[in-house]
Amino acid sequence: MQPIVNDVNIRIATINGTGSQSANLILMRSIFNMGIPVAAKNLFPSNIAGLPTWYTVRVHHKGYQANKQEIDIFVVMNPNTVYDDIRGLRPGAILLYDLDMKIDHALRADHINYGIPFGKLTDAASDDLKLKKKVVNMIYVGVLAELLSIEDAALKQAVEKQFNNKTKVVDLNYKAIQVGREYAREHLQKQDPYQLQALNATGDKILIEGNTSAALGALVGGCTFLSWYPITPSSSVCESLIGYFEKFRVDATTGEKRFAAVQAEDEIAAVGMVLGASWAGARSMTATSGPGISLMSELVGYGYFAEIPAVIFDIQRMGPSTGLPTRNSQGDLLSTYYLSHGDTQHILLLPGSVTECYEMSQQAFDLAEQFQTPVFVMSDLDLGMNTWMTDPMVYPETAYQRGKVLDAEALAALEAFERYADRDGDGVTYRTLPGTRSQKAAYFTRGSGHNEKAQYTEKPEEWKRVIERLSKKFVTASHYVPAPVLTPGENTQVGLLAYGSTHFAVEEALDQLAAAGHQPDYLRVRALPFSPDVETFLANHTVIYVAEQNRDAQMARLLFAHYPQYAAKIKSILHYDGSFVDANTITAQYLALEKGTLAHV
Amino acid sequence: MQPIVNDVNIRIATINGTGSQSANLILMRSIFNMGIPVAAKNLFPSNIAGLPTWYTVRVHHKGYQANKQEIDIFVVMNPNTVYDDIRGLRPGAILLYDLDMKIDHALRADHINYGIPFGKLTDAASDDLKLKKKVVNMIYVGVLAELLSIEDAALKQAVEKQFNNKTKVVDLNYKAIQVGREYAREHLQKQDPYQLQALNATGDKILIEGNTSAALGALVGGCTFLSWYPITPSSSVCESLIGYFEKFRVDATTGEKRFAAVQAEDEIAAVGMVLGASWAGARSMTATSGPGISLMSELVGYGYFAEIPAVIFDIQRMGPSTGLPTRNSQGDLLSTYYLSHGDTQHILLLPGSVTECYEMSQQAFDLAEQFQTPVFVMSDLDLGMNTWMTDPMVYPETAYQRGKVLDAEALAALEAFERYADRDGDGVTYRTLPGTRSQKAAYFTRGSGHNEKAQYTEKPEEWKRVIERLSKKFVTASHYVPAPVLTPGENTQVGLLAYGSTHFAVEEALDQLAAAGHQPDYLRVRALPFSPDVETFLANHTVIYVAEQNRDAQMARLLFAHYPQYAAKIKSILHYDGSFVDANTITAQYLALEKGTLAHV
Amino acid sequence: MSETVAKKPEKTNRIGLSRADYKGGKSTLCPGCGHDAISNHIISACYEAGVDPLMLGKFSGIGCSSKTPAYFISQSHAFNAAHGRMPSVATGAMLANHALTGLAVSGDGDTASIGMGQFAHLIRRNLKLVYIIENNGVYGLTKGQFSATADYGSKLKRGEENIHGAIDLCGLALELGCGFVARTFSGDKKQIVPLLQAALAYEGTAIIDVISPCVTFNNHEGSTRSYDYVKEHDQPLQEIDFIPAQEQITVDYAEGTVVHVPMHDGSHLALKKLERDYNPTDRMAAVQLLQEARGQKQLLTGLIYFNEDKPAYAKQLHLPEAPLHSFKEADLRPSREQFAALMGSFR
Amino acid sequence: MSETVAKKPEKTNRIGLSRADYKGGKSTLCPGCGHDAISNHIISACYEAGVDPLMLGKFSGIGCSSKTPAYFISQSHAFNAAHGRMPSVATGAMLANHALTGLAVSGDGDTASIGMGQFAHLIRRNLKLVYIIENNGVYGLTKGQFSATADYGSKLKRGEENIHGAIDLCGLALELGCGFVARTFSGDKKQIVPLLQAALAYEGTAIIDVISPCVTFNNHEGSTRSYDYVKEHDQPLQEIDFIPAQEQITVDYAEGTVVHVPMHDGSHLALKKLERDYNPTDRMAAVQLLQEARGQKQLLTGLIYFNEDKPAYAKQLHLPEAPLHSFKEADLRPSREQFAALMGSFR
Ligand SMILES: Cc1ncc(C[n+]2csc(CCOP(=O)(O)OP(=O)(O)O)c2C)c(N)n1
Ligand SMILES: Cc1ncc(C[n+]2csc(CCOP(=O)(O)OP(=O)(O)O)c2C)c(N)n1
Ligand code: SF4
Ligand code: SF4
Ligand SMILES: [Mg+2]
Ligand SMILES: [Mg+2]
Repeated sequence: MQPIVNDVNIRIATINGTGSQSANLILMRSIFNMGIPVAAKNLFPSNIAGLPTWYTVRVHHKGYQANKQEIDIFVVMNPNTVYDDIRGLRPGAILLYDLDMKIDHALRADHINYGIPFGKLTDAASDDLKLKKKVVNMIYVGVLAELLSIEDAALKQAVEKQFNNKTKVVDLNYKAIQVGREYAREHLQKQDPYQLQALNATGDKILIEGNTSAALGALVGGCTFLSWYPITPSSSVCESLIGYFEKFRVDATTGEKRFAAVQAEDEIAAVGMVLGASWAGARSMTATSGPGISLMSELVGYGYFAEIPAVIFDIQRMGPSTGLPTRNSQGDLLSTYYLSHGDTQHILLLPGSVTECYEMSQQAFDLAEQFQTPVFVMSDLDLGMNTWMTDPMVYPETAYQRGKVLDAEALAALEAFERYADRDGDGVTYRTLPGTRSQKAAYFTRGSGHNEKAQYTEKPEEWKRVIERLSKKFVTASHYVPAPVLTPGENTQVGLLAYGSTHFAVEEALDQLAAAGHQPDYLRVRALPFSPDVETFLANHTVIYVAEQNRDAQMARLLFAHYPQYAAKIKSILHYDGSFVDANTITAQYLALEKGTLAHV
Repeated sequence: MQPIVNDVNIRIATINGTGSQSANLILMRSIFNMGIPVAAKNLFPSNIAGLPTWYTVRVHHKGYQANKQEIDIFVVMNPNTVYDDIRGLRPGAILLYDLDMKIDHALRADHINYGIPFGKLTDAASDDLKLKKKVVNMIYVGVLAELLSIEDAALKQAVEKQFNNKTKVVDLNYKAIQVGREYAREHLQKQDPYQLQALNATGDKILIEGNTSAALGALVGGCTFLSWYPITPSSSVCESLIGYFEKFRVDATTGEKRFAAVQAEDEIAAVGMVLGASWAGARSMTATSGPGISLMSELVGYGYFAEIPAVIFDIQRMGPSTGLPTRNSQGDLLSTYYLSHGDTQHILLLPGSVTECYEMSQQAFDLAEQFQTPVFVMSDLDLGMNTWMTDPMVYPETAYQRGKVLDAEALAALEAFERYADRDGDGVTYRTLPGTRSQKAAYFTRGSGHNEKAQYTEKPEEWKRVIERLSKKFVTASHYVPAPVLTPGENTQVGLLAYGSTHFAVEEALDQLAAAGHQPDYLRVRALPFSPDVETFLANHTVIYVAEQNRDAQMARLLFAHYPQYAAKIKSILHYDGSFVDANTITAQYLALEKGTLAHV
Repeated sequence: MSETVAKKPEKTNRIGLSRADYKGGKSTLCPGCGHDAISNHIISACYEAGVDPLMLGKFSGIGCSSKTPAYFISQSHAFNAAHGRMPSVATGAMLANHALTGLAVSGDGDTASIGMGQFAHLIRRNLKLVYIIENNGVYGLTKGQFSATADYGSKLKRGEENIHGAIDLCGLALELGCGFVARTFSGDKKQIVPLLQAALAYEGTAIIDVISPCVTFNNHEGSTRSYDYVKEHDQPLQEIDFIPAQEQITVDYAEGTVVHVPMHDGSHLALKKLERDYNPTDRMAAVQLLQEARGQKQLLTGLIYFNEDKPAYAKQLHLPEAPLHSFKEADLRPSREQFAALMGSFR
Repeated sequence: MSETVAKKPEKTNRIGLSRADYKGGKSTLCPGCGHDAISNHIISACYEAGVDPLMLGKFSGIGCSSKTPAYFISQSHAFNAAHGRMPSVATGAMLANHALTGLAVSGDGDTASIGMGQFAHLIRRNLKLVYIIENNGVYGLTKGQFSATADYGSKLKRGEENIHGAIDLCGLALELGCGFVARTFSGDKKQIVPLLQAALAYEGTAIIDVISPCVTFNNHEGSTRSYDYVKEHDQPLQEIDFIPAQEQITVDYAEGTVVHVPMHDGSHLALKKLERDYNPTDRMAAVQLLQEARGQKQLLTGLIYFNEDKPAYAKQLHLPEAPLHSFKEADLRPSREQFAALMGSFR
């Protein structure tokens, strides 16, 4: 049997609320500690306890981090899903199950079946009844460690980290792992090809969730005002940020806090507060998911039209409606781009990694203030709540771009201040903050029709001037938002276009496609309005496949909207069943489209 | 001087709250009574009293009803706008002004100026100080009547109608008109070419506002539940409907009311009530405008996904945000079509006349129940609040299409009831109403992921099945919504496409274009999803001009979304300054596009 | 050949149904969650009151609490609405068919935060509806943030202290003119079941604020919604008996120990006095009671206020008995002649 | 050559501004609208209190009432928000810079209908803000529909009768823990100006419900918000004097005729007793008063409740004096070392 080294996909099926998370993190981190790239996908239910949860640790020497449907090793701890889990497991894979489940009748001959006497082993790991429940999951970590040759030092380090070096807990859990490892060593005969061998591929890399890195971005990006209403999967953006605020923004001597964080009564209030705070000059944000975005619709239109900065994170989950709160999608693109009645269009940033969650979180504040408009960061559950391996975040070296704000001094030099006058010809006007010590500073902010002086007007030409300037401002913004990233292929006829969390599956798919003789150019779009480079890409290819995670080909439709001349060349690759998209899905649809067997959407 | 017969555009400038509305209606109706086609545009401010208002009566033997920018006769009663009004008046036009304004210095030689001593004449019309204020506007009616030769009988009839045959008021006002007429006869020397001559072109036609006819449609269409929150320009839909309810739906003997009308606390509650009532089986509706649509976003997505009928009127006004509440636009198309997060698409009906406001109001209830989904009727301020001449509404002959509802008997014949099972293969499933006397009837309505049995599920394949069926249902609906109306031209290469209130300007523009040698085919789109005929139209023309009243070419973008293969052929004609679109605007842009002098949007 | 085994006849209620006819799906809440207990009490109350499942409408918003209608009385239609929007949905449904019995379950987040406006206006309209708030002081489903009913100074699991005062939903309901206001505890079956029965019989909006501990996120020291805290502080105002219209009052209550509250449908509440003299039909007394309870951090449970003198909303609107969906073209359209006359008026 | 004409020196206030410095744009409301009178009173109060226009933030929603910030104190920044959403906007702004004085104007529709939720939560947070409701019982701007504060049985112009009870915004504010609750009448300058001054000095949310007749849609017979009705029913609770911190109490009040209410900033309210003995610092008395007024259809105006013992929201949040926008990169970013340590924690 040819060993398969550093390429294994391990899934653990448990019940949520049973505390398997620690064990899973230790498993992942111990492999990481061996210098081998890892990534994790947590598939959890929209409830608090008692329902099935699957945690998948993907190990790949090349650093693939996308979801992979085919499981190599399946640890089934949940009696409620065991039959389905076995049914879905590919032939040749390893099944690790609890002997106490008594499922011999369901075992399949085409699996490598390892039965583990979890009950007996936990008895060996601890006498305390309460602790037993907690350590049972460590047993499978030990079994896997033995099967895959995870080093003890790497394990120990992971356990210590997980339990904050609290000796007693560390010892207890490490012991349980060793119990599992010993059992495996003595009773299991390795029949599978999977092996781990220490590598040097994790260097100073870190493991982090996108929501955490987004919060970090907001922290260093100068956010001073947060208003939010809890909603999965966005809550951890806000909760992490509050944690950082409390840690880094409290004056040690006075106790004064250089931030205000408000848990609002709902999303309308959250975004209302953000508008108010931004208007008064604070860098302000909120984070939510689909239902919250819908609720914010009216006020976001206000922000667009009255030209008030706002940073809004949409950690997308599967909609429409309540939908699947713990499943993934890129389904809010169209409705967010056009959010609110009337002619509106918004700046959307499309982070394609946890690093970009961090970077774009900072850029969002700059752009919001530079362009005085709501800016959305369109992350998703996959990026936001899964653990990803990445280079450490870079400490910011640049100053905040605070946009065109006139202070008393600047006003003194002016004859008169006109809030909405396009002095620079770029569509971006000057604002003042309340509290400015100048009699010229004040203006009247309104969502109703206004002229350059912010006075109410119903005059057709004045109205038109304002909304045409808003269009112009949007064009200006297209030169400032993050440009797309091109990965050239060999075949310059075919383009592949993707964005956001789909990126990782595409990266892997490109390797698969190359193996099959397809080498398209790949463009990763990072923002709306589209940078000029996007047009170039469309112009330069005869066919462009757009891969995304929604039913309605939302990115494709936005491309049609802005580049009708190229619309006919664009075909869609779509994934929208709520699972994290994987490379095979993209490769298969790509190939089918090339062959002409897939109807073009 | 060549007389111009039955083609005159009369504008009256007044201050709102000064009661000029009666006079203006009498003027219009008296012309109508002479058998001459008329239409009116009311340009009023977003406030209650004291600001400028312009009322324009358009008379045209061909029955043109679109806005026309060029004024032939301008009656200026508002001293606050008189200078601007004079400045904007085209050379050769008639200015009718109040001598008491003392504006001799501002009069232009290139106008025909008729000064009227309104003060003196009202003194003659009535001694009562209070009444004087009321009749002053009748004076100009009289002056115009004389200038244009409006028949006394027609006038008398209009006055009687306006004041409900109340003899005293009728006499007072009629007298004031006669005072005006006599003054004109004695003091004004007709120097202009405008004349009215009795025609036979109004037959049994009626004068009606689109909101009134929409309410009528809802009445005969079987609406039994209305919930609303006041907002201009939609309020009169609801207020008229309530009037009709009270008139036609109260049981004379028991006093029982066969309707429920609730003034909700806001638009979210309004649409929530509509969903609840529809779910319980009542034909339910709400009416609102842009800001309300935005607020309804979350619950509309609920209705889409849980498949609950709802009829929602959007009487569009100029947005974004509060925008211009009393100005026109077709600016909510994109945001309404994609309303709510996640993959959503809604049925939009696009009435192109007051008659269609009536018809589509009925169809909306049928479609909402047939397809169990929110249906939007996208009217606008021009259609909704202006007075239009049209054929009388036709008494409905067809039965309500109540869609797939299973009663106890039907359930008895079934083994089991599955709320979301696609039994007929058309994407449309069966529902039951609460209160159905069958133990099989109940199901659990939710906005979260569900399977055919309406049970919660997070399974990828079950989720996918549901949202793909929703797509299928949408395709089915495309065959049931009102098909587009084709007006063939001579030039079958060029297509012109429009919808909604833009229709009238297009109709007139077609005559102008024909005169200039252009005879495109004209397609009036009446609904989304697009009927198959729309595709045929796009396929069969080498260039298609899409005329609409918004900045962002919203209809064009929707065409791109659904017909990317033809996107490159589509060019936009846009009007978005808040004024009602006129034929000249369309003709000018069309010609410029044909010449290639207008940048393609 | 086949033998019929004589089964012990199941106990049935007034309308011939057994308790099993009121059961729902399997709960997916955390074991020990107060909400599950309430679901059981709802089953008991509906069974005992002889509520017809086919004529019951269940309404809820979003939250752990709002999931519970899936766990009781599966034979009834349910509308699990969007977060905070249940009151409007229930209003529409209950007007469209006011022969239905309406039973609504919400959470403190669903009602006091995002749902505040609709809650207030529901009460103002006096829609006939039993409105249960399963109040745990936190957002359970989003993992334990403070809700607007959390007490000032109470603590979250990880130590965070609440800097805001609690919104008292009973006080609010009272202020907004609600005629049926009760507070109870998920663990007090004897109190909650008769309260629910009375609420089901009440002709208007009946608000029941049920303290319902969240074992996962708000059951620790420092919480004022933990089982321990609630048990320690719970002071029932009365012992409550609900006597349905069909039944005679059989118990003999000693003079002066009981407040009798007759209801419009002939049923009847007997409130046996406990520590204090309390008359729940005196609005001012109710206001005072709540004010006092807040001041002294007491948890007073029982029927706080009762008054049935306002007509329910459907009555106010003069709705016919039949559901609105039952009317046909002929009932809803003006006649041909009326229509023609109407057209004439536009000429 | 040029002669300086000696102008009579204009009267100025504490900070050296004349009343003209507080003027606004020309009103576009209907002549006689109560709202215009209130704008004038706001000007008077701000002038007399010596509010610095450059440090004033004006907030409003949508409605005729909400337009009025355009008609007073043009030198101040204003945020005319969306319908019903002003409280959240004001919250954000006033936390971002709590050195500002916040003055909010809303309508009864804007507050009691669509804005109900935000209104309640604003009060709960005790944001320092003067919140004026220009209450006319109708939606003026949309042409006269009933609002949620319209009285039961009152009539619209064309005869329609209100079937709902009024929401009492003072009662609600009180219930929600508001420490400054007043009701007054747009026509009563002597009452409203000192109330506004006190509200401006108050450390928290100050609610002033001002009955403000709509001459166009709600000034007829059958309305309970018409000038005639209000003048007839208005019963002032007290005669109010506001004595700023800078001034001495000069008037000698006879023993027992005056309730003195000291404020945190050293200013002071002297409430001269009229018909009844009323102590506005007694919460229960306030509740009772409102309850009684409602029962007897009285319109009691004056300071209904005062209590300054809760810290304002910005204090609760430990915000620094300087506005949040004034902090720079160095104030807001962790140090390079802290950041590196943080990165280490992710390994
Ligand atoms: C519009 C919207 N915002 C936020 C959420 C997320 N969310 C789900 S449940 C919930 C709070 C539930 O709290 P509560 O009503 O007290 O119910 P509990 O879980 O405590 O029973 C929130 C905020 C949502 N579903 N919809
Ligand atoms: C979301 C939204 N819904 C409805 C409206 C229409 N609208 C404008 S003002 C108003 C009511 C105003 O009433 P109130 O607050 O009492 O102010 P008033 O005009 O009486 O002073 C309404 C419903 C709106 N602007 N926005
Ligand atoms: S999280 Fe709390 S409220 Fe939710 S089910 Fe668990 S115990 Fe109940
Ligand atoms: S309509 Fe009423 S509230 Fe509005 S400005 Fe006129 S009088 Fe005032
Ligand atoms: Mg809760
Ligand atoms: Mg009002």
